[in-house]
Amino acid sequence: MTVAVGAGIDERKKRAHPLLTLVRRPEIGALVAALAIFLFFSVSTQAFLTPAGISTWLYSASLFGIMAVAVALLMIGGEFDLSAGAMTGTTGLIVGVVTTQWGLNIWLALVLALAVALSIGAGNAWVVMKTGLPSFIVTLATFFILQGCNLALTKLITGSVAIQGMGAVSGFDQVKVFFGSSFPLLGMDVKISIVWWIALTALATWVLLRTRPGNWIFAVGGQVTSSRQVGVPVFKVKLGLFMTTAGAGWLVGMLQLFDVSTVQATTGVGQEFIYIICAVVGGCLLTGGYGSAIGAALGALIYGMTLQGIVFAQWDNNWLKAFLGGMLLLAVLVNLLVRRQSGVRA
Amino acid sequence: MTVAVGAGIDERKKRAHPLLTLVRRPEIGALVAALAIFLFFSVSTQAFLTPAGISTWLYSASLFGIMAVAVALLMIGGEFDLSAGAMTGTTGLIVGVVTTQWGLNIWLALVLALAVALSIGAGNAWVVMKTGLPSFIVTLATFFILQGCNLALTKLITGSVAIQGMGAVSGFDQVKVFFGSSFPLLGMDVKISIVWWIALTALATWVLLRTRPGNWIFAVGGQVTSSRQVGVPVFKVKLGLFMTTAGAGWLVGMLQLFDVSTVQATTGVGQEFIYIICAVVGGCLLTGGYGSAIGAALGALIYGMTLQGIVFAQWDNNWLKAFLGGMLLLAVLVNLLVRRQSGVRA
Amino acid sequence: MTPGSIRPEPILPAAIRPEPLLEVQGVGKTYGSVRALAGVSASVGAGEVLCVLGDNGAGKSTFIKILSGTHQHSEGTLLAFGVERRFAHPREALDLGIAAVYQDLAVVPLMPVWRNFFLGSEVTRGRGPLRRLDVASMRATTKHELGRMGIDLRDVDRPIGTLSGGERQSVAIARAVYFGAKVVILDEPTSALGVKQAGVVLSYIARARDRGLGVVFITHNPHHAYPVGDRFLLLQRGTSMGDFAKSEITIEEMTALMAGGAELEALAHELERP
Amino acid sequence: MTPGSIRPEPILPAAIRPEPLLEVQGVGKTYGSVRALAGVSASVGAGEVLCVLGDNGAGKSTFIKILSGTHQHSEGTLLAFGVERRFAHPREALDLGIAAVYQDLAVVPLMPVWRNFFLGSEVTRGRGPLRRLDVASMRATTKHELGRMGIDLRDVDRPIGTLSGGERQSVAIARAVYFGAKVVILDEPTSALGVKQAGVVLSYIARARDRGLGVVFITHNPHHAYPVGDRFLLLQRGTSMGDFAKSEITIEEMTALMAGGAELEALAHELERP
Amino acid sequence: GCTATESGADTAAAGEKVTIAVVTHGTAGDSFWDVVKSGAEQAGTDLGATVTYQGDGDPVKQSQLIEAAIAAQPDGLIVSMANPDGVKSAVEKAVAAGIPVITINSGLEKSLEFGAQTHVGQSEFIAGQGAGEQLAAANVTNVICIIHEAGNSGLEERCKGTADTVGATVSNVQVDVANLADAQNTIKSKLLADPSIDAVLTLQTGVAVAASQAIDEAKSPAALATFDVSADVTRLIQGGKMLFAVDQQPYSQGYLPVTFLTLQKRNGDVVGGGLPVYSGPGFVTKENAAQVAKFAENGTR
Ligand SMILES: Nc1ncnc2c1ncn2[C@@H]1O[C@H](COP(=O)(O)OP(=O)(O)OP(=O)(O)O)[C@@H](O)[C@H]1O
Ligand SMILES: Nc1ncnc2c1ncn2[C@@H]1O[C@H](COP(=O)(O)OP(=O)(O)OP(=O)(O)O)[C@@H](O)[C@H]1O
Ligand SMILES: [Mg+2]
Ligand SMILES: [Mg+2]
Repeated sequence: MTVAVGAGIDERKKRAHPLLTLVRRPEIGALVAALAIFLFFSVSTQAFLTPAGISTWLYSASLFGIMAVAVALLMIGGEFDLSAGAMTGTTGLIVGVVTTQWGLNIWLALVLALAVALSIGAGNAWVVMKTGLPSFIVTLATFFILQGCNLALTKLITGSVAIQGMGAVSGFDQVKVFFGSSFPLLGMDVKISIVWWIALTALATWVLLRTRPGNWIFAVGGQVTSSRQVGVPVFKVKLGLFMTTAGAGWLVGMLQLFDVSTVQATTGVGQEFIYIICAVVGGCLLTGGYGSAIGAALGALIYGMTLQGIVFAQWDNNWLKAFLGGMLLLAVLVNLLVRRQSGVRA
Repeated sequence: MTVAVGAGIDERKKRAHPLLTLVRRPEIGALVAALAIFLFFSVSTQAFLTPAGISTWLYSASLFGIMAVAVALLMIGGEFDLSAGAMTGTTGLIVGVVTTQWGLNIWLALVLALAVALSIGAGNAWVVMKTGLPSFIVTLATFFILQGCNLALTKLITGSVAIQGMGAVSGFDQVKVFFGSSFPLLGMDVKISIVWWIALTALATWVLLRTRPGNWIFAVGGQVTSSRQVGVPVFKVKLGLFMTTAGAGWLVGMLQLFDVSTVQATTGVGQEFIYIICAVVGGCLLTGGYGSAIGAALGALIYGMTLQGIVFAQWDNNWLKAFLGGMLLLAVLVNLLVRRQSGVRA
Repeated sequence: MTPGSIRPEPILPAAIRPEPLLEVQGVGKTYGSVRALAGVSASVGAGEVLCVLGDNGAGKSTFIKILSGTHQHSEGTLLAFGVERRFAHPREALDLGIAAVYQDLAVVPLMPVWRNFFLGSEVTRGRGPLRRLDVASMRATTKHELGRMGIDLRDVDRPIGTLSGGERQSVAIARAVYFGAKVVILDEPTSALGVKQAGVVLSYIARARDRGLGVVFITHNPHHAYPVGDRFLLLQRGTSMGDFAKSEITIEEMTALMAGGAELEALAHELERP
Repeated sequence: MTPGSIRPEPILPAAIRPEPLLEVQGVGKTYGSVRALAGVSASVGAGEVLCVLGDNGAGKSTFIKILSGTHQHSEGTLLAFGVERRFAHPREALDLGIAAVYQDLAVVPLMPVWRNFFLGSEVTRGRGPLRRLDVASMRATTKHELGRMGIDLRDVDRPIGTLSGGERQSVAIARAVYFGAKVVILDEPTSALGVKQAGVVLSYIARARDRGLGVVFITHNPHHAYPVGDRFLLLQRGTSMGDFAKSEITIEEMTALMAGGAELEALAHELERP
Repeated sequence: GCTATESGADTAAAGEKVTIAVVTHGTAGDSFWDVVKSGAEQAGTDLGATVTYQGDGDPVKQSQLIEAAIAAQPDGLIVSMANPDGVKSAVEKAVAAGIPVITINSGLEKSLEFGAQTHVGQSEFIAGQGAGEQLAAANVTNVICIIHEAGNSGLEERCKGTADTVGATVSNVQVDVANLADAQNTIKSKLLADPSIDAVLTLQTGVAVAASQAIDEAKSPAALATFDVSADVTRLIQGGKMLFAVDQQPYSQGYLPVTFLTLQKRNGDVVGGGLPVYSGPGFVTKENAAQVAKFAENGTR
């Protein structure tokens, strides 16, 4: 009557199809939802599947996507950053102001803006960790402060609420190669931000799944006391996450600035929730500890395709938000269904 | 060597000052923060403490406060409602459209709007509970849908983005007594919404602390599986909470409509987060299971005083948001400090 | 309907065993792709203590979660008081007088001890809109019931999350005993308890049995199970190894069955200093 | 420095007892207004097992949380390897080779079993930017270490939150034993374990002791404590009732001390059927 | 503005302390209202008056701001009325409290009825009509009007006014002004989806810049026109990438009423004689772009 430990195949486990095991990832639902939306707009509109059309929605998705991936990492780590949207404005405005008004070298300006962004991110992390206040509320305060400063300082220094004459700054075209250029591919006009997006998603996935810091991100988001007890450097992990998000804000700020060659004081306000939506649609839990970078990228793709698809479909634009809401609900429902079917938990 | 069980005063517990026990409530921090802000603006501006000034910020606080109290209940129950802001617009627009365009009796219109609001609330609850999706994302979708419908339907039916001629509807003045009137008190011109606010806060506090449903609200927000296991009707509780929030949205919609006798398609958009801010400043946990209605009311008071106080202080309105952010941070920090000092946990 | 006539292998003549309060026939449960329980039959009657024994992961908690309505069984039938049932919600089981202590205790950490004690079964006074919680009486009851278990809480208003592991477990047990009208189900209730408190729980079980309640009791400690148990259900890797009456088994046999034989002797030697 | 000369009441001559690895002198801890521990002195040396015994809420978990760096003591001193210390973070204790199993296990429910096993001490391969987790070896080690405890997991990729209580506890123990270099601290490690697994844990403790590690072991089961323990620290309501060597106390005395005297005898009668 | 008070507070009428409150429906950071604000503040500095400026697009909030302003008892109140019903009671309260009120920008029709002394500005609808006429002159057939803030009634009025006179199909496109890169993308999508579009009308200067690039990227032949002026816009006009910009001269919508109210306080002048003062419409085209450019650089056009 002794127990047969490890006696070959375990009779207590149903056999799972190998494919099923493969698809048991958090992002599988988002992938199916993205495919569904892609098919829908491909069939129902003409311009969606043309090379020009594809590059439009890819570009739209890429800007949301870069931030969404960073925000997803942060959310997996159990925190929010509501100042992420305003940060894209802040960094753009800094570069704009110091180059057009004070004639600073554009490369220096870039570094300066990055430094400011990273310090703000570090500041967020510091306040959150030292006070124990929820990051939702701390970064909301940061958001308000950034929003106010963006407006008031820009106005104070430039006399108006937008940066003018950015295109005439010397060195602008050099920098544009990295942030605002595009190259032809298969008939499409691919913006450089799409490359950034894909590269960052790949990097984030690698970090999350195959490195120690990635392991720690899941841990601090899942159970912070337990993580601390087994020796995870909680403070450093969260500091890194907030700074990553701020850094992504800088990147998107630059991509926007060098694309439209102007930036306004209100840039980025209200965008922070779109990033969170993308991350959640991509399978991140709001409570932390679960999610994926690829999922967030897919969430951004869904959002970008929907946003531009609605324009291609030429629906009455007053309904825009209603369509967006419906699509969002559909996407998360498909996501849920697929994940239930394939046995992914949470 | 037997243990002296219950031997009078417990040697293991430090004596606590009776006052300390009294102040060990979640809202104590918000109260101190509110007092600080009150004193600050009373001293630094002239108009803040005049009767006219007081009634302005009280009125401002009351509209936020009614929703904040409802949202706080929902948050204690572990859920969010991001459609709460847009709901104030939806209900106002329904009443406006059916009375000015279709000539429906104004009382019927009120009931109709309430019915619609409650069904939307029930719908939110149903989707959240049946799918297990986070309410953050479900109500975000509802928010988008409401926002889109508010705009598109209003434009479709009235041809413009605001309701005009509401004041000329027969019966308007009767209804205004309940929702848009004001009465003199100690030289102030007290708006009726302040009465609603105080009454609802008292009611919510009573329900939370002294009734069975109140107990259940804390339980479902604190640990939903445990609550289910001991027999708490989780679905009913959450349904009730979502419907309460929707009902509060209706009330605020009416208060605004009958105050200014017009309503715009964009009314309420962006307000949802202010309610959450008020609740959190008032001591609610974002993770649910902890908080108070009085705290949320105090949070709204802080927000209202700050918003109007900044106007009275005649600071440049470009800085408004920055000040707001600073005040918010200050308020939560004071809150935290006070609660730590008085030994309130969480 | 006499359930005794349906049961595949009646161990005692139906006349001697009491009518079963709760009975399962061939129940099983699958979590996603994990088969946790399969084909288990057992029953508990009034005034009987059914001990469920088994290794870690044998499916004991799964078994009692089916009885208490937390999980639905994926196969087999569950009879409560002679009627076939499929609990959709633990509330339904509670309403029939079936109360449970779960291994993870089912408490709400942030809520005060007394609110946890009465959660779902609050005492109210007054009527209509004035119906309100009877806070004073609930506080007093909580303090008293915990005191009976040898737990002397400084303050029943503390969030239950700040209690020690054993104190928390005691609250859950005291609650189930207080509210269990017909059947009490206990999942490893003594695991975190001190010697004295564990003794109190055992005496509670004996007293409940004597009052005519049915008790289902899970434990890893044969010294706890044998004195109070009437019947012993042994689970292994999700299947039943049999349902024995006390008369059919000795404590040594039971321990050996639970532990997997001779290994224990070897252990005693190993623990010695070399 | 010979800590033996500072200790107020040396129980054995300093020559016989090994140098203490961990030592506390008059430590205490207050949570807000709750005094959980006061004036406790004890020590554990290499190759010694210190058992901490006491009623529920006596302060045992608090005591070991101070040793492992989870909480800081509010009074008294803590010496680790002869040096006065005040751990700000459990990492500091871990880095000194002190590993702990907490009563609440310190696992991250949503993470796979193998990631939990290696959390904070991940194995990597490759260098520089290519430094990456050695997933295959970590999976294999996890499966192997759990197998040694008699836990045969179907799938080490399952989230640890879906394991049974005992399986989860086994993961935490296997981890502490695997990583504990000098001192292993175990808070009620056997509470949720089956007879066999509990035996394995006891043999682990004995083996760790024989390898020259210091072990701090909390349990409510005198039958678990007595065979492996060298010294017994008895806590009651937050204060120390003494620190006994095995030679100074019998298992019966110890049980009586833990349970509060004669009550146990009365209990045996009570459990009988009336 | 304090210097004047210090120098001759006792003698000169110009030294008398005047406070004027401006409450508009413009949200903070809106480029049009920012110029209005600059105008009002400059007038305050020039005349030695204290000017406070607040704005909120929601009528309930705007009413609250007006009431807060009344509580501070200013010497004059300047209000924009996008939704006249919404601020009616607040404005009437100010009038009842004896505070002279001037309405600006929109709300001309209700201005006198509510008790305001005069109205300065030009309604959005009329400005839209002006844009429509100009576009009609360019023989366009299919116009998209880019709304950068959903549900903003002022923007809706501009598009409506354009549709009223242009004699072509006008469809609205919603974009988000907080995300210009995506706005550019959306305009591009629209142009790709409907190649028959031959004119794009933007209502904000930043969006205008984005639209001009979208037209380039979509390789569309569409003409571009905008409301409001900025340095970048004048550059686009000079470069031939934009037909014209509608200039409502927002600076004067801020500057003039402050001047009027200050005069009234110091000198008893009631300007306007019950009739409105029009601030526009002006058009910036290739001919006059160079002149306007230097003012636009200062943020005053
Ligand atoms: N929610 C779940 N999802 C997947 N598998 C589960 C879940 N709950 C339990 N299991 C698995 O089912 C099996 C039986 O679990 P159960 O909790 O019933 O064991 P148990 O007998 O109570 O063990 P223990 O004595 O350790 O508490 C275990 O192998 C466990 O891993
Ligand atoms: N975080 C906390 N806040 C307040 N009080 C606490 C906290 N943690 C523990 N306590 C209290 O301190 C006392 C000692 O707790 P501790 O957990 O150390 O007991 P224990 O001896 O481990 O008990 P058990 O055997 O039940 O695990 C208990 O009375 C408990 O209620
Ligand atoms: Mg179990
Ligand atoms: Mg303990």
